[in-house]
Amino acid sequence: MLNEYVLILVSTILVNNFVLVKFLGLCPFMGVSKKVDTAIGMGFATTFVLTLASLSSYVINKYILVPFEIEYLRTIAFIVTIAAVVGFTELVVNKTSPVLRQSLGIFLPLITTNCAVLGVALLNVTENSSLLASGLYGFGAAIGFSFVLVLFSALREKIEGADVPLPFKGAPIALITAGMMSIAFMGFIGLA
Amino acid sequence: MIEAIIVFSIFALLLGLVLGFSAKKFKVKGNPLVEQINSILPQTQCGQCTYAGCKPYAEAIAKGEAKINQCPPGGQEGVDALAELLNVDTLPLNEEHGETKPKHVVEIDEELCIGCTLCIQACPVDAILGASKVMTTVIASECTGCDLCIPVCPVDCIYLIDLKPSMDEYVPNMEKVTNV
Amino acid sequence: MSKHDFRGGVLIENPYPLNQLSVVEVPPPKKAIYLLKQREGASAKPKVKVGQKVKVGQVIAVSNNDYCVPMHSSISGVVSAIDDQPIAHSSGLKVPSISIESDGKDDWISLKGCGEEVDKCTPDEIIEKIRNAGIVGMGGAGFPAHVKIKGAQGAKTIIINATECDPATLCDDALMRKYPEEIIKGIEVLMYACQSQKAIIAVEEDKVDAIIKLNQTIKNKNICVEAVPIKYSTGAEKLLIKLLLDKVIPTGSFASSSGVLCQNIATVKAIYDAVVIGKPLVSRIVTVNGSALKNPSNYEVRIGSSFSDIVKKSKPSANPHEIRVGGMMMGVDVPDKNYSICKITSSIIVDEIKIKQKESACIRCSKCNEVCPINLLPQQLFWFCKSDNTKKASSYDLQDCIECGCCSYVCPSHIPLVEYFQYGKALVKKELREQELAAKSRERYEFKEFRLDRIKQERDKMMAEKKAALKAKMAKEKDNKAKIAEALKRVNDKKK
Amino acid sequence: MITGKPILNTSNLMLQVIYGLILGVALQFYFFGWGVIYQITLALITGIAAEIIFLKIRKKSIDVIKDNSAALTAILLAISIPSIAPWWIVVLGTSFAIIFGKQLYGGLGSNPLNPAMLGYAFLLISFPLEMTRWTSSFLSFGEGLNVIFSSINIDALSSATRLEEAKFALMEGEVFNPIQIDQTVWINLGFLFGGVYLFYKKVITWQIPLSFLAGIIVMSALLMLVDSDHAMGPVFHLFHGATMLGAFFILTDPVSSSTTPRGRLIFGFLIGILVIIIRTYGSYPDGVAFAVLLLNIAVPLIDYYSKPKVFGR
Repeated sequence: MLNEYVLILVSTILVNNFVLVKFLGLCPFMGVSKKVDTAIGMGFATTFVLTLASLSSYVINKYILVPFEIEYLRTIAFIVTIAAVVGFTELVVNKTSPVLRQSLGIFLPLITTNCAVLGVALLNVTENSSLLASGLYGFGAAIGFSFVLVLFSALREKIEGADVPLPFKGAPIALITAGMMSIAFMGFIGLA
Repeated sequence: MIEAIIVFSIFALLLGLVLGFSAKKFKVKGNPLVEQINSILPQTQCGQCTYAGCKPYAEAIAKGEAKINQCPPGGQEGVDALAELLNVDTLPLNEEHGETKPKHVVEIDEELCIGCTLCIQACPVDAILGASKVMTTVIASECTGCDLCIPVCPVDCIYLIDLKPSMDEYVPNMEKVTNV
Repeated sequence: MSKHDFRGGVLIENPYPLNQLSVVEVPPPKKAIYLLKQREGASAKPKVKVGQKVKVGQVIAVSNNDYCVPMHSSISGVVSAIDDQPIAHSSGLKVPSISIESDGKDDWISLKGCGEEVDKCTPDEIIEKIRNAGIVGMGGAGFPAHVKIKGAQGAKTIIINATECDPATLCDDALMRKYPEEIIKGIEVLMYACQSQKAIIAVEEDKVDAIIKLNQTIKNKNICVEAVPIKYSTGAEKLLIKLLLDKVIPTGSFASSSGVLCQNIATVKAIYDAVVIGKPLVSRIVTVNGSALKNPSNYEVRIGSSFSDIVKKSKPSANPHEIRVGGMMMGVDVPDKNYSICKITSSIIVDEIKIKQKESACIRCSKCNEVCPINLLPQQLFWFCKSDNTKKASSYDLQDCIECGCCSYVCPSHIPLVEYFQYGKALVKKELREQELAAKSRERYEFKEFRLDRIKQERDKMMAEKKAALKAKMAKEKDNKAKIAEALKRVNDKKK
Repeated sequence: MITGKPILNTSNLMLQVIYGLILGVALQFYFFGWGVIYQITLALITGIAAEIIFLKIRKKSIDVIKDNSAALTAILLAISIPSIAPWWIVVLGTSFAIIFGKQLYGGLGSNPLNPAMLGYAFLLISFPLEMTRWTSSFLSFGEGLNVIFSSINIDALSSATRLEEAKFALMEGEVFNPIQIDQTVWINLGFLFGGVYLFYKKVITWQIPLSFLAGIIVMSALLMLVDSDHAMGPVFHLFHGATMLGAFFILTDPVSSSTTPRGRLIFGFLIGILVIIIRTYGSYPDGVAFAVLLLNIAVPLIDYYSKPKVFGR
């Protein structure tokens, strides 16, 4: 049993990393990775949202959608839930850390449309996992996202000082670097 | 069908209630953004941005009314810093608002000054001393180089003085440093 | 000794050994130029006018600022100009100066010192004398000696720094050989002025003659000579304190706060002159050295003499030269010899022009980190200074760099690391300055807004009051008018 | 403390690393024949040509070619790939390594990832078949040419590496003797010797190789204890695969490795652990390349959080 949960975490964080292997959530990955501090903040916000969203979507699926046989509204229901969770997070961040809100900028509300969040919620349902497993799945995916986001932002801070050829400056070299990180993460294939 | 609509409406209503409640609970007063923007602006108070000073400009940026590239004294570096703070793409400095001039102060030719005090009123930082019909003078260390006093002077006795480079403020030239 | 050794540092052999170690005394020059600003900070204001006659030792410039000491004429003659002259500083800028043409007489002002019995003066009087003699740290930093001494009252230990701090500079060695008595007496004066019990003279272990001479001279059992290893950057104050006393002076605080006073040995000699004889600082020993010289030597020269005159005495070759002032490690390259000797000019190095090794990419081999006595990461600092990332550079403690140059010396890629760090530090300073200025203008702007607002409010209030008064008056008048009308009506009615 | 002016300069440093490789390469040649030499030659030509072309396009001085870093990258890549891989493999890999791994970031000193390992991982992912066909027999001058330049059937020549053999054997539950001196062991010893030379020449510091080997020993010993069905033991791991080449020549690439003394210990140790995990449970036979790349990514963070204590702070 415990083994299974560990496996879920290893799988979501490293082997099937949402950003580098499944290519989900690339928008905030590119957008909020200019500075380590911001990336850490975004990591926390996303972890919070993802865990909460996957838990609540599990509850909504099991206790509202299935009993009333309205599974065909699943996507809409999940999006509404996620939007609410993000709205809630935004309010909390506003209150607790205005600096973080500022540095996250538009990307905080944009977690709503982070495909990783909806992806996790939908995948959970199709895999028919338990409440704990879906929570862990969401949590692991978020940790994996935050982990590579922070690593990537530290790399980008360094690359900023490099003499990159002009056509590759900024986003292009960042994308290339992300691709190389993907190559490195291929090494985990087969682990879980 | 009806059932679905009802269930969904209740569901949405519940979420709305939660959000509304937390919006009340986590309410923030004021806009901390203005402070942050204002701290990047150079505080010359020159009004070249078309606002009455740095703070009004900061407020305008925060509201999204003004662009970030309207501050010539801050230079391109200032625009870049604003872009970074606001997490938007940087813009080239808008030349319509003027060019970035080297650091300078003004000086009043005390022989010509007629003591009209117009410049005193124009100075945004109270850096000009004097009274009606007596000689007027600029406190150089307080002058921001906004040049607002120059157009109001009726006898054109205010001049720009370039600040002399000093040993204390010397920044080596990067091209001199690198040896490639 | 070396059990307290600090980490890092490099062992550098002096590339230009001197043929002779005695000091060559140079007669007063024909013309001397005195730079009124010899370090960052305030500059002294001239106290003489063009055409005025001055004697040797006469005060020619003063300042109200306690961090700025007076300047004395080192020759007798006539003030010929007060203008800006270049200073041997990396900026290549000019600073205010006074030029004096000699009358060839070397006429001194009358000197009045405390004599050998120093305890006739109070410590405060001694400190005042040191200030009035214009004494600054002569090792290279030029920090006013009296400020340091005042801050170190009751210091447990006084360290006399005779470690040269540079492989090619030998002026302290020469000084110790020539003036051992004066130095020891100067140390006693310093100990008295600070009320300290102990003094250590730190001399590099290869200066055997100097150590013997000093030991022969010392009669006071509270003064001792310590031979320190000949490792470069030992001369840096905080590192020397670590080496001798095993004390680490925290970043941002002075040695005096840990009960230690550190003074350069040439400064001590100057203190002797000032206090015992009453002679202000008008001369110093300068090492003139380098591969282009036939006869490199130590010269005792008057402050304000020109570089080229002194270099000429060492018989330079006819080729164009590279000139470096202030030591081969921490000095600055200057374009020519048109400078004058400052109080802090310890050495002039004149080299044949070498092909400078081109800088190649930093491969982060971390050789620089291995030799950094402060344990910084020069490879990281370089990366961030180069890309103007002051925030990141500061997070790697750029401000702690003492610019000793060990990193540049060992860099296999020949990167002038220290120059990058000086650049980075200057940028940080500039940013701070701009922030300060902005904060000040902002405050004044906000005050003006507040003031205008207050005036407006007051005026509004006044206007309102006036209006009210007027209204009341008008109402009264109306009332009166009505009364008059009523009276008239009554009269008219009566008439009817 | 350094005595006198150090004689090393950057290009000399790189050259020393190349010298250090000689013994290991000679052993590879002794066992696998001319293929090794062809691969190195091809890689050198491609690598230097790619660098020159890129610099020409950027209108930069091609003097930097003299720093020998492109040559070193090319050689490291060439000796990592199978000596019987077709010619286009090494050409593709080297140009990818030089252009994407190094030049796009602005050349030597700016690349966040180890270019040689990037090229290797790129090849392994894209061409797994060609990249895992090793030979165990000596190829003569002509045979080598034939194998590399014409697409003849080379199945007869190829054989699995000991790492792969071990994995299969353990999977099938067969008996596998981990202590057996074969070609790979000799080659690893060759690189170990070269590493000692580099250490003697002060080209590399002790932290990375030692902590890496420690990581390998600790992790493989741990796996022996908890999961003996899959584990092969420390001795086997130390002398098989690219362990020694990695320890002294790949991990120690100063540009992409951690630069602080403490950071280097963390860097090496974590790579050691990852290598064992990937070798034991992963899909790829050896994990050095991936582990190095993964830790390269983490270097900026490691460096920042492992700053040495500054004097006076």
